[in-house]
Amino acid sequence: MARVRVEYFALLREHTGRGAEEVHTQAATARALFSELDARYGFPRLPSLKLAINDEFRDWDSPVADGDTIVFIPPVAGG
Amino acid sequence: MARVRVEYFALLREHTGRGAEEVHTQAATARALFSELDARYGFPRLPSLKLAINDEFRDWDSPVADGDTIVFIPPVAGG
Amino acid sequence: MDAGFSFSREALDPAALARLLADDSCGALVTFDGRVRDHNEGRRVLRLEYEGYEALAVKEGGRVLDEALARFAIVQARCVHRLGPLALGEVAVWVGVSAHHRGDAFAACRYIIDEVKDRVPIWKKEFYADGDSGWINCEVRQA
Amino acid sequence: MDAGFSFSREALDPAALARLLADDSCGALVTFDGRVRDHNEGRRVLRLEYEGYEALAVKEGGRVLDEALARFAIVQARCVHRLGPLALGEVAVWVGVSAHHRGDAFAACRYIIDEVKDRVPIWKKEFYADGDSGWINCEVRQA
Repeated sequence: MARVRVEYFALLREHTGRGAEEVHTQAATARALFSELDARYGFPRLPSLKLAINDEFRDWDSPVADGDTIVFIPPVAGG
Repeated sequence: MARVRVEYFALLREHTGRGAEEVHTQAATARALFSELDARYGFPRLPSLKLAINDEFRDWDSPVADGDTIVFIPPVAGG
Repeated sequence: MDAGFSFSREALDPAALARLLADDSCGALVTFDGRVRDHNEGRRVLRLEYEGYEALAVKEGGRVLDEALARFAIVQARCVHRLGPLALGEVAVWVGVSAHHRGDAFAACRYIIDEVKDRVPIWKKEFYADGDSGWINCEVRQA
Repeated sequence: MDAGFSFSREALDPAALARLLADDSCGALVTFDGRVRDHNEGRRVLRLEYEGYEALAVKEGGRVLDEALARFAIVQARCVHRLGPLALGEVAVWVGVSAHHRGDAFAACRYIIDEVKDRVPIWKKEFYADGDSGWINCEVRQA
């Protein structure tokens, strides 16, 4: 069981109604964590979604460890 | 015999010591006029030289007419 | 003002930013201002909001600038992006590049804005005249 | 300030020039500043002077801007060139282009400065640290 911080931005923040939360999870990977949270929130479909762990881009098979900060990154639109 | 105004810029202005002069010429073309003036001033050699008559670019075989303003245009270097 | 990539919650001052890049060795300064447009894909835009994942965005924006400095013969490069609510015509993003020669300045400025738009975690929500709003690039297109 | 191509004998104000191009329909503004460098081909430059054949330069500069407006999807374009004596670091030429999208703004700005440097009758005399001076591009190269 890991305790992680999940941060939400843009339409995921609006959809969940929160900017961040602490999550207790059995998920071994970021992908599994996303599925857990998707089951709870019913996230909107997105053209693509990237992932960051501890403020670095990571792939979806990365392990999730106690104390990690996880961010799901919707398609960006700077400029 | 045509009476024309010749204007000098940049190093031709410095070489001739004047910004403009009135010239009485028998020259039928701009090329012939340049030769006449070159014989008088010994213009410095330039990598290229363009010509304007009455504030438009013209080729060297253009006729020279009474009242024209003639400019010999050394290589440019704006910017 | 820090070098590299930064965020601002206040109006940008392109002239002041450009002065930070001035250097007597540099013949060329190319700048790009991205401004809030009054329309997008046929809809009238009234205002918009930017949101950033700041910790990662500053890192990734800094990497973009480092890449530009490595790829092109430039002297300095800087990018500032607004966050929060913006009105029409405001500068949302500013990029400035100084170089000895203009070719590299143009190429690097273009590279930076293209990569920032593509990679840096910043999101834009547009508010339309019809009352609707939407997060740009986040709609799933119907086939 | 007139639209199109113009000369100035006083210091340019890039911020004021850029404001003239602002337009709520335009997402992109690309500007180029050409500045007086402290060196050229290995020689230390102290100052320089620009001279223009103004009547023809304004026409030819205007043609360059018209070509840019015809070739690229841009909204406004402007170019101002200094005349007379300039100090190190001063802006000698400024080009600004506004457009709906950045690709055309970059391409048009580059086109304008390239063509202005190539075609518009303006001459530059550099004064060097060793006391020498010279009109740029007017030396006949020894083979």
